[in-house]
Amino acid sequence: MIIAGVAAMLIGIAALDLPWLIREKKRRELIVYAICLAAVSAYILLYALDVRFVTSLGLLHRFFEKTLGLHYGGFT
Amino acid sequence: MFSFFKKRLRHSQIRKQAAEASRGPSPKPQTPVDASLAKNLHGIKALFGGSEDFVARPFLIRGERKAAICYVDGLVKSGLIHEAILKPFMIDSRLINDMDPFALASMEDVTAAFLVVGEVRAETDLNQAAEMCLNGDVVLFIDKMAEALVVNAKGWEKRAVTDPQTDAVIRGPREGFTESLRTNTALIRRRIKIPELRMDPITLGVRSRTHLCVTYIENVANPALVEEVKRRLHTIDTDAIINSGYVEEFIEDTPLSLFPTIYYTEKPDVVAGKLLEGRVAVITDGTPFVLTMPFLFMENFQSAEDYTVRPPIAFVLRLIRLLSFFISLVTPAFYIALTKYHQELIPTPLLFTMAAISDGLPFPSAVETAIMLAAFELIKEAGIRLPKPVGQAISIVGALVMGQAATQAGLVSAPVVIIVALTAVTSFTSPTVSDVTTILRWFLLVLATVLGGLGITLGLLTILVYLASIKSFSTDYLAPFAPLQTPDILRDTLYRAPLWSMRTRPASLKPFDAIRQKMSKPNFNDNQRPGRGERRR
Amino acid sequence: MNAKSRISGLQFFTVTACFLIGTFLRITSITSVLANDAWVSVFTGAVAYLPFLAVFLGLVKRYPGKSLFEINEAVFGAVAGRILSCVYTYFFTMILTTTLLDMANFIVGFIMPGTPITLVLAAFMVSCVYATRKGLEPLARISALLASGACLVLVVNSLLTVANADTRYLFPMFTLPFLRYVQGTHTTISLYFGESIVFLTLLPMLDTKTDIKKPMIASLLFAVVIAFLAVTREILTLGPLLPYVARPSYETMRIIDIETILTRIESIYAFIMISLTFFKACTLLFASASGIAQITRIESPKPILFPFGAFVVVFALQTYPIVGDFLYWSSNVSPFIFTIIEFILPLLTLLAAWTKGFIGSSQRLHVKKGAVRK
Amino acid sequence: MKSRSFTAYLLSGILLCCFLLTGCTSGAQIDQLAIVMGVGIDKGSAPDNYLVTAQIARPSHVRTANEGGAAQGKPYLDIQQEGKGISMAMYEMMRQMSRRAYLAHNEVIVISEDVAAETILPILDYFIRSLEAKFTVDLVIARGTASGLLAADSNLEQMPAKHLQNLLENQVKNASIEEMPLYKFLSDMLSPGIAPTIPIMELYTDETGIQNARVQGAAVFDGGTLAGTLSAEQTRTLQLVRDKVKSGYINLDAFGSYVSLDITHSKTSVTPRVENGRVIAKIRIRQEYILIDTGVQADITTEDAKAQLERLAAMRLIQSVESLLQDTKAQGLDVCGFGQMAYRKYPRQVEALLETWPEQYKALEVEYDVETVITITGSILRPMAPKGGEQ
Repeated sequence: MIIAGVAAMLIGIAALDLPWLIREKKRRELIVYAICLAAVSAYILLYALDVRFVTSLGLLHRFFEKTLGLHYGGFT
Repeated sequence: MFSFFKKRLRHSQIRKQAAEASRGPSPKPQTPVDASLAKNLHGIKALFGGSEDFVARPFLIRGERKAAICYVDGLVKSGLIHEAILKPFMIDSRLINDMDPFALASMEDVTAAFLVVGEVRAETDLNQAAEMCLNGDVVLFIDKMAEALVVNAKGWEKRAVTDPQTDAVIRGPREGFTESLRTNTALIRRRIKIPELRMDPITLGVRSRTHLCVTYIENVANPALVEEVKRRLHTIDTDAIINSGYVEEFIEDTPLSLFPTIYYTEKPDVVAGKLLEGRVAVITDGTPFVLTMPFLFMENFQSAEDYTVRPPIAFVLRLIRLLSFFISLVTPAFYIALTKYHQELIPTPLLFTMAAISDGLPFPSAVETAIMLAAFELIKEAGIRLPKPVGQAISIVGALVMGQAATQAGLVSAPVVIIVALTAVTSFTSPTVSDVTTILRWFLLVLATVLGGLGITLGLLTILVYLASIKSFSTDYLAPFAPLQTPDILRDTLYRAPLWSMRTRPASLKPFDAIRQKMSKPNFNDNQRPGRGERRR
Repeated sequence: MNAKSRISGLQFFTVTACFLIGTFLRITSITSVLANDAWVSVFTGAVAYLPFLAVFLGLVKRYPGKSLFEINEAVFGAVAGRILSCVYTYFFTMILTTTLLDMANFIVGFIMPGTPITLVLAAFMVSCVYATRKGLEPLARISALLASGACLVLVVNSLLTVANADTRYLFPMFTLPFLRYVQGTHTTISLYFGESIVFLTLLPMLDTKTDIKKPMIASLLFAVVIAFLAVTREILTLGPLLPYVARPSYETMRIIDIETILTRIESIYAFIMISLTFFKACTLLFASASGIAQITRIESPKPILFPFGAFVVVFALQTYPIVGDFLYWSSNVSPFIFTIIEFILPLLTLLAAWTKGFIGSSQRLHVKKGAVRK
Repeated sequence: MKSRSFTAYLLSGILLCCFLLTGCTSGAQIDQLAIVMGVGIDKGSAPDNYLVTAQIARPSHVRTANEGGAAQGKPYLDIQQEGKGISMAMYEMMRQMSRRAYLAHNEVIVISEDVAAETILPILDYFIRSLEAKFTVDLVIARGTASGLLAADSNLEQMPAKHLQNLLENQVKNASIEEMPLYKFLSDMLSPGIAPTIPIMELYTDETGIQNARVQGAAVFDGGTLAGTLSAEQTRTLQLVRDKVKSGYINLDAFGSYVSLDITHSKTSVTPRVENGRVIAKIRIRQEYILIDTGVQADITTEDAKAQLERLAAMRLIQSVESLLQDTKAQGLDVCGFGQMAYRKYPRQVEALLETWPEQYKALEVEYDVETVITITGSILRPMAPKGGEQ
């Protein structure tokens, strides 16, 4: 629940710049805006439904460790 | 949701047009001074509409030529009018036998022969003449002469130069500015006796016509800075400038910011010091507070006394002021963070006392501190606003009630009262910053309640970044520290270097002429070693 | 962000120094690998970083005053350049996420157990975005304050712990298997020194032709000294406990026990660390935002900062919910990822730039030859 | 853009604050904490069970500086709970308390002898992992039950836990014991070639019938289990070898009566070396004394008398170190850490020896180089003797 609340707040603050962007008709910023907000809401949705999925960093980690075998022996 | 934005956009446009339409009274058309005296008098009386203190006195020059003087009673030195204007025209002109009043063709002959007054100026426009009356001048009309003569006879009741209330000083000059512009400029002139000290006049306020004076030292202050100040002053197009606070708000860099970027002071020696450092001052007629700009964050903690007291003590005084600013900002928040999140920081015996006390307390420490802080603000405001005797009583009663009764009644715990008292005392050390801390304190309080130590750190970092981003007249607000001009840090911020070592002016103000003095360490007592002595001279 | 905000050479030094101190004071992966020889890896790391530095300075000399993304496009043309910039931006976001996660786990794990991690990340991100929206110049200005504050704290802490220090813990030296020293050096190069690739994105903010060679090397040396001081302090106080402790710089603070007042002051030390992480996060946020701005051709990255911040917070929460995986990743797998991006890609860019330069100059030579012959 | 950004900050500030107010955070008011001052650990009934005694301070009963008097009754409260492992015991204990047990101000951990006989590692493991516990908490081994020791009421301090801690600190000041905080014990235990020691305390009933506590030598550990004990005298010599002696005194029988020398300066340095597969340690001790008290009437400030006293003092030092070594060699416990010192100096050669260090320690050879100097004989030059004395 907390994560949804906090993310909603972050989007709320992000929306503050919208009126200015719309008035200045900054096409590209609005696209970037949309992508970011879409990604955030997607994450929240999945988190709310507690669907565990692997993010890009996780993929990179698995790729480097399993396929390339490039890792130290985990001395810690 | 989208319509809401659209409505907001349209609304702001409408408001803008409305502001354009109802512009204030446009300046009156030019009405030339007429040759006939009667018409002139009628015209000027119409302007003043029969207000009781406007005097128009007709008289005869040498008993033959008609003339009249107009002035506002109370603004002029009546003695001067009788001696210097009326007497020569009416009496002395009779003694000169071959004097023909009608031979005076223009005001030049009048000023050349008759008037003994110092400052005179010819004037051709009636409205302008009327305005001169309001400034305390006397306007002379002579029949069959198409111009008026404005004679400077200013002299109204002025407050004497008294001991200033704010930033009192134990050792240092006791003179404070007064409401009259001329006295203030005189006070500064007496401290900087060089012609390069410029006093450029500006009149602002469509209805108040207040006189302002931009003061700077020609080859010291940065010309760009002077230009910038004048440009900003000219942009002011408002109804009235009652006191320097108005000017400050109109021309400061960050209108909505908590931190002041323009300094105001009542002491001429402080203004003189700042002018010599390369700053610009604006003196407003009608207020004893002179504005100096640009103003940096460190100046909050500098006071006039630092330059008269010996350097090490000055360092201690400044350290106390800086620390007390920080303490009054952070203590309430830190107390809450300590009791709520980081109990292990409290030494054990203190923890027992606090635990013992806070057993029967109704409020959690956060709410408790908030209540006490609000109460303290209440009492402080009441203490200031009431006249002197009643004010004292209020603050004493307030302190007693807040302190003793609340603790004994078990409403509030003793540590909270101590913390609030500490915050109160430390917030008064530097006046210009005390109002800033009252607001920021609440901001940090909330953050501390929610996030504890982390909240305070983030709050302080945000404030630091905000301070670093402000500019006061294109000089960085945290000048010697943030952009790291190290020679300045050692000289005049925390540690006030001895006066003989301050060779250059602060670099952050980009002064025109940076060299302040060429002195070196005065050593007068090792003259018995001639070799060293000679070489130095 | 606006064009006229300029940073002077000295400020560049303080920015880089502050960034590097923020990174170096949290050397956990080295101490867990090389127990009491960790200080060696600081020096071997510094020496091994020199080729990195040469590539870095070579790129700067060839394209002065240009940011990393502009260099990519200058060398590889619009499309390929932008793809490379995408990789770099992703890399910067990755460092940003790992720093935030590292800090958040530290706070939630050590100082304020029980606070939900989202709260910490969100509050941190809001203040970071606020600071970055103000542009990089205010940050550059306060970097001097933060850096000197950090050094002061480090010195004071070292003095406090000197009472419990025991020089005999330094011995026996060099008794660990050689592979561990390789891992130590590799981690130092990639995780700590290599992160200075971020400074390539700050170059357009610099005054026109200020030479950045001197401040860059000065700040690296400064960081090495600070790192050495921090690591030796930890070795001297913790001794054999060092490899078993999760956060050595934090644990050394817990050993201070002077009278009854100066005990348990480690949370104050932690907050100083947080302000350094704040500075580092702002710089990284600025770097990745200007990367996105460069790729999508918007003039100033200011408006997209808030949504991007929100994205990073959620991304951080999602990648490593379990602290254990994160610690394992950061000490064992990340060195390889970082080295590739920090060393091999810039090397390729430099080589490409040289070959382009070579072809270019050979044509000019050709023409000249041609002219001479005619 | 300018005005727009200000409203953005304001709103973000307010949003942040009002939203976060609802967040449940880890804050706990002071009156929701049970401040644990001391922890005692005894053997539980079943194996692997521990009987944990937590001494909790009752703030309102503690006599503090503020003028309100402390309520009647003991300022502390002992709560006992048995459980499988420390955490279970603590968890059970919390179920019966109105407040959360707060370990941050815990001064001392008392472990009973029979628990130490098995192993104390699981106990220390709990305390070092816990984030609240102090890293520098002192360890004490109780002869008999730990809860008994914690209940020993003291005349000077308000709480037994505080009393035990101050007692320890006082002993350290006159160099008769070494305070063993948690982190030092673990680092000694982890490094090969040294057997860490923890002070032992025991209860005794003094003449007025009150149960009081006193320090009685030290317990020697071999990797977490109790392996042997040292007497009070031996622990003082151990301090000497570990160069921890700041002050102290030596009592010699010379010239027919006693002579007491006060140690003003003491420096010990141990230099191990390896010869044909065996470790030889060279102990160099340099001490300076002041003659503070003597029963001898004769003038003992003459040169040869002083030389004789110095020789006696040197002999006493060597004997004490020898007796310490004989005892510890019998049990094969390298208390002074010669193995560690040797390993640090010559890691290659000594590494092999360390595997079987208890046996190697038995074959350890020690050379002495003791230098004792009597500087002055207090404020008077010659002992005052009545007129006609036989000077």
